[in-house]
Amino acid sequence: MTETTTAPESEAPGALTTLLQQQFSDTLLDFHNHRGDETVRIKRGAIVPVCQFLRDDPRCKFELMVDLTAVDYFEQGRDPRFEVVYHFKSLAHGHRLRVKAPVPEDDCRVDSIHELWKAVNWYERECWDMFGIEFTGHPNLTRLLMYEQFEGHPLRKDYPMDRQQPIMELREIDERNQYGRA
Amino acid sequence: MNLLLEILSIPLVQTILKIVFMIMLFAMPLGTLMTLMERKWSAMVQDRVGPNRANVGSFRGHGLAHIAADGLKSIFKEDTMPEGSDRFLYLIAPFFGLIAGVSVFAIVPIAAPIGSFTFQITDIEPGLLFIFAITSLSVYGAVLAGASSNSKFALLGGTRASAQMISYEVFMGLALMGIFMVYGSTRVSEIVDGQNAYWFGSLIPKWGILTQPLGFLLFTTALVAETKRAPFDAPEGESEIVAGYFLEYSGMRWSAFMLAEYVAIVGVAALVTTLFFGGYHVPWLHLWESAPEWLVRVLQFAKFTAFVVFFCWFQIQLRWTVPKFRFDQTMALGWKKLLPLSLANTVATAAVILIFV
Amino acid sequence: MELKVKQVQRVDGFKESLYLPAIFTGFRLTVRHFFRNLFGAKDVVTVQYPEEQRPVSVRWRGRHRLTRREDGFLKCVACYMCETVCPAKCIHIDAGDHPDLSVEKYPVRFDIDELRCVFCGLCVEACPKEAIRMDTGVISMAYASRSTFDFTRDLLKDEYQPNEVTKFLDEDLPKPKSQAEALPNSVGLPAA
Amino acid sequence: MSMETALAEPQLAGLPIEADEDTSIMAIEVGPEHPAMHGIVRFTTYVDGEMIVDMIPEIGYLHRGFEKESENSKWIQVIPYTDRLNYVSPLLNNIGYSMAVEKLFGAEVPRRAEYTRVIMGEISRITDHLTCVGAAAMEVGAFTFFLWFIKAREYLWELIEQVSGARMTTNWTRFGGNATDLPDGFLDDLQERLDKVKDILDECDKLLSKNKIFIDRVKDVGTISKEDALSFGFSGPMLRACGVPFDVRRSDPHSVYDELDFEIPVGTVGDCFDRYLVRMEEMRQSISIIEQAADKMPYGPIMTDQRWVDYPDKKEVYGNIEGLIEHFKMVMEGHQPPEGEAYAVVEGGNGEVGFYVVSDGSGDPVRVRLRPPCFNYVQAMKHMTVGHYIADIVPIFGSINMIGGELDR
Amino acid sequence: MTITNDYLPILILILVGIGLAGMFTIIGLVVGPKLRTREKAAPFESGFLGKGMEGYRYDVKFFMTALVFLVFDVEIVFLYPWTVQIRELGWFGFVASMVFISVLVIGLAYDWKKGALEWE
Repeated sequence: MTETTTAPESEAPGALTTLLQQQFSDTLLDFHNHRGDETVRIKRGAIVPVCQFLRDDPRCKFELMVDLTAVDYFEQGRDPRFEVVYHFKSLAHGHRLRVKAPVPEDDCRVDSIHELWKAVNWYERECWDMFGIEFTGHPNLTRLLMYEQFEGHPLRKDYPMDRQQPIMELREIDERNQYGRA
Repeated sequence: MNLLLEILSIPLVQTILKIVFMIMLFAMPLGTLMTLMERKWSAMVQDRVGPNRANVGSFRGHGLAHIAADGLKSIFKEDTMPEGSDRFLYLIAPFFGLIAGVSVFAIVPIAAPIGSFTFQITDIEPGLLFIFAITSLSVYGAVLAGASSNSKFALLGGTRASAQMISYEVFMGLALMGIFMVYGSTRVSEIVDGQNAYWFGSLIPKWGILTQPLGFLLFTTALVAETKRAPFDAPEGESEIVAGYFLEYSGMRWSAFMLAEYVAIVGVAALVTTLFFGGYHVPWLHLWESAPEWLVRVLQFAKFTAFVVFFCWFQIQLRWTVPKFRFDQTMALGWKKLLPLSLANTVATAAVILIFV
Repeated sequence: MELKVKQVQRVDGFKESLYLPAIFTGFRLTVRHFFRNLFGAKDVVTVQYPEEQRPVSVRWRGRHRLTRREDGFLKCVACYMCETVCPAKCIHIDAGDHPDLSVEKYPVRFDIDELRCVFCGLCVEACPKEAIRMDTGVISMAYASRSTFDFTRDLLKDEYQPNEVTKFLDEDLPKPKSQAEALPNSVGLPAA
Repeated sequence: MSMETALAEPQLAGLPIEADEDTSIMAIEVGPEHPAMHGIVRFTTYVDGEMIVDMIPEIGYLHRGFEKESENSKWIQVIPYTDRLNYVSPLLNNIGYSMAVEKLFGAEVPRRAEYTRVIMGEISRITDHLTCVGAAAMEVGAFTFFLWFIKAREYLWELIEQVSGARMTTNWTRFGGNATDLPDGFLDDLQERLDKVKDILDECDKLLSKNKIFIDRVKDVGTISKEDALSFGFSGPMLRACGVPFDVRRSDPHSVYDELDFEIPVGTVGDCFDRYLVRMEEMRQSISIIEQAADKMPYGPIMTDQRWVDYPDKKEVYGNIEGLIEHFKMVMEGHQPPEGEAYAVVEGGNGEVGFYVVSDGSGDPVRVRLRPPCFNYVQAMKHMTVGHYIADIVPIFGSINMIGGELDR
Repeated sequence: MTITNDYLPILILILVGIGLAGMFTIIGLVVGPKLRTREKAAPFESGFLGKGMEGYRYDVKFFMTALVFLVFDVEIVFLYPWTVQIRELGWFGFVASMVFISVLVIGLAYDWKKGALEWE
């Protein structure tokens, strides 16, 4: 089936990977350079220092947090089940980097990096909304795309496509009307 | 026959006939037509066709049937009243706009008088000052509608309308001072007759637009702002506060607001024509001395109507050409630019008159 | 190619602050459009829809159509490819034995729920027999009842009128009387 | 954020004032049923008089589960879904998704296909900008401007229709190429229509760009600094208006953009006026790109000849049994990209449109993720609006070009 | 020329205006359907069941505008007699009015400087 393609493994590490290997040798799990996308997998506990380093170090200088999402490897039976995926882009150097942090199902949490980039706030909320991955330290980890009363996390693979949600009451605007009032 | 003439010579009967003619046969039909023309003309500006689907049998009349269709539609629409609204104020708010819109026509002459019979409903001494009094009445319509609707958007619109309208009233008065000075009167008939004079023999008519060009600009601007039309339609602000002060209105009461707006357009056009474009006076007509009197009246009325229609068109064209001001910009334009300008205009006109006359 | 950067010009000087020049420029444009359209609708682009129809391109993906073979029979061999590839899952096929033995199968039922259809055209690409096409040029389907949208094999009919309830039945399909008559019609086999 | 949370921890919600009986702050719901919200989004706006003191955006009104739906589809079946993401520039989404899957395959796209993709993509970019600028202008009152732009957009959509067979739901790209080649006489028609669009652009430029009323409405409104814009993850015209010449077409060269000559318009201040000007200029640049690409258009195939990347040629399907079986297998099992992950990015109408795809080697995607550019913009709405008037929501929201389908997916 | 002859028409016109609006209202009330629902009766709140304008307070700017208006409008009324009689009053009237107008301008300048005209 894969006549035209080669296996992604056993590729030489890119410059950023090497740098991260030096800096965070004990937290780097593995890396690959598949199709030119530099990717590193790190321990989830180290996500904040790694991201801090990526943002501030002059050799990395990732000004843009492009994307934050997660992947559920439930059907592939992988352990840990989830992987939080960060994409970064540096305008100064023009390079991109993908950082992945595996998250197990039973302890579904990872440190929030909302203080490093302002954009992270909503991405982490969305990720929590969709996958139920908790971002510890996030200021307002509430549902973003789904409504507050939604049950379950729809992008988990074990959330059935045709599941019916309970019907909600017609919503009035009480709570928000009371801004600045006790 | 004699009896009929006798009845017709009673002033009250004459007045009523004039009112019927001015309002029922001139202002209202023109205003109603404007509701359609706004759509048709804007369509032409925007490379569209505009409404043309309503039909009576096979008669479409390029959309004329839409006027009737609109009326019928709003008659059969529910007249809603929002919860918690002040019922009485909500009810009477649409009245003010129509009263103000209709009353403007009281002082507008449409042809030269024949003997003691004037083609003008009433020729009062304060003339234009009366107009200012009446237009300030229409503020109530917007304010009451906004305040009584129990809706935040309506209230915002109402407050905006009140601030904008009273502000523009100030220099609407100031802008006209030049006209008062030049023609030496506030009486409308005298201003119109004053514009029948000519410079350089009978070469250039002494129209208000030529004696008071800046006054014309300022007055037109102020009047457009008074009618709350683009570019001064922040009180309506359909993209930010939805429909402003008449947001909660529906059915016929909404139509009353709309009709008032379009009658006001006609009123503005009539005022501008009267004050700055010689009113009913057809320029250079006095050179044709043998003209029959009736033909002169017909020509005068035709000229007046043509100018009124032109300025209606102008207002509609203006709306579809320019974006609209933000509310605070409307206010800043009024107080910081137009007010000093109209003051300067007044002073300069006075000085010029005193030096050259 | 190197990175070329162009700074946009923010024009906001004295001339603009007078308001009137720009308004007059605008007036010139809008009035020109107004008069061009007042006398002869020269710039009007509106299509008066029911009377006048916009010409659609030949590639327009409109309502589906089932094609026929030369003998008038359905080309479709009920291979289920379109049903599989359809992202909206709006095609339902039941296969049956074809009277022409060389063809093996034909669709006894071929239903398309046009209300579900997203008009992506993947079924046309998947079809190995050119049996389904979307080249009817029908740009809008608006019928009074929901059931009208459940298109069955009537699509085959050359002049399909969805408001008529007549269905295209199996009896309407041409039937070869014998095997000997059937075989020559098939492609790839020598005539008997 | 619910109000209880906000009141309990005001510093987290960024409350500007303390909870107090005597404030004159009023909540106004702007959206979802609001004329200025031309995507569905809710802004609970807190105003003091007419001044906005706080704003809570709430999104998700158009959430259709694109990602969940994609994961339950085959790879090829996702392409029609991508039309519905940014529905005013569907071709760019098609291209982005196809590029991501091609990256998984490691497939090469023929040069003619790349050039047609550039032409069609740039047409889509123009339609996107036309919609955005036109709608934003309409909401500050310039209705004529909007309808002239819509007229121009119609000319371009008819072009798209000629090529792809639909105006908006294009479903045009495939893995390794495009579904259809340009029809005969297309390039002449293209040039004719581009000239018309250029005329309309010039006309509209005259109508609005120097009109002080418009300038007043957009100048110094919704300003965002370069640093904040980067931190908020801005991209596309929004970031360029802040003066950062970041354009995916140049920074991550894809397709044949490195053979084409164009300028990247940048602004200085980063307000609505700059965004308007940048978009207007970008449309002109796009027209120039299209003209260059049409000149350089090579002849050749429009689909890759690598096997298993796309269906075999129709000739083979009709002609021989191997082709038919291969076709059957690919339809029934779906395209099967090798195991791996890829992130492909295109410069969409309003910024970096990224597709992150994960494959386990089977016919069903493990993950299809769209990185929506306007997600970040809506997130920054509070940052951009606080301190402005209610009326300023309109130009600011218009300038961020929120597309509901893309934002909520 | 009596008060009656001059101003009666205006009264009639006002009555005509009231009559028109009243006709509109009555037609709407009589002919239009009445199907009140909770959603329909609620004031517009962008799609939510709103609570109306409870808690709204006018911006103080509106009162400022009203004050400024009051001053200017009343003072401008004093100018009208001068404008009509400008030729009769001559330069003396001009100078007198200039004094008056300069008071106005000073007032305007004061308001401007104090920020009463800023809508901040």
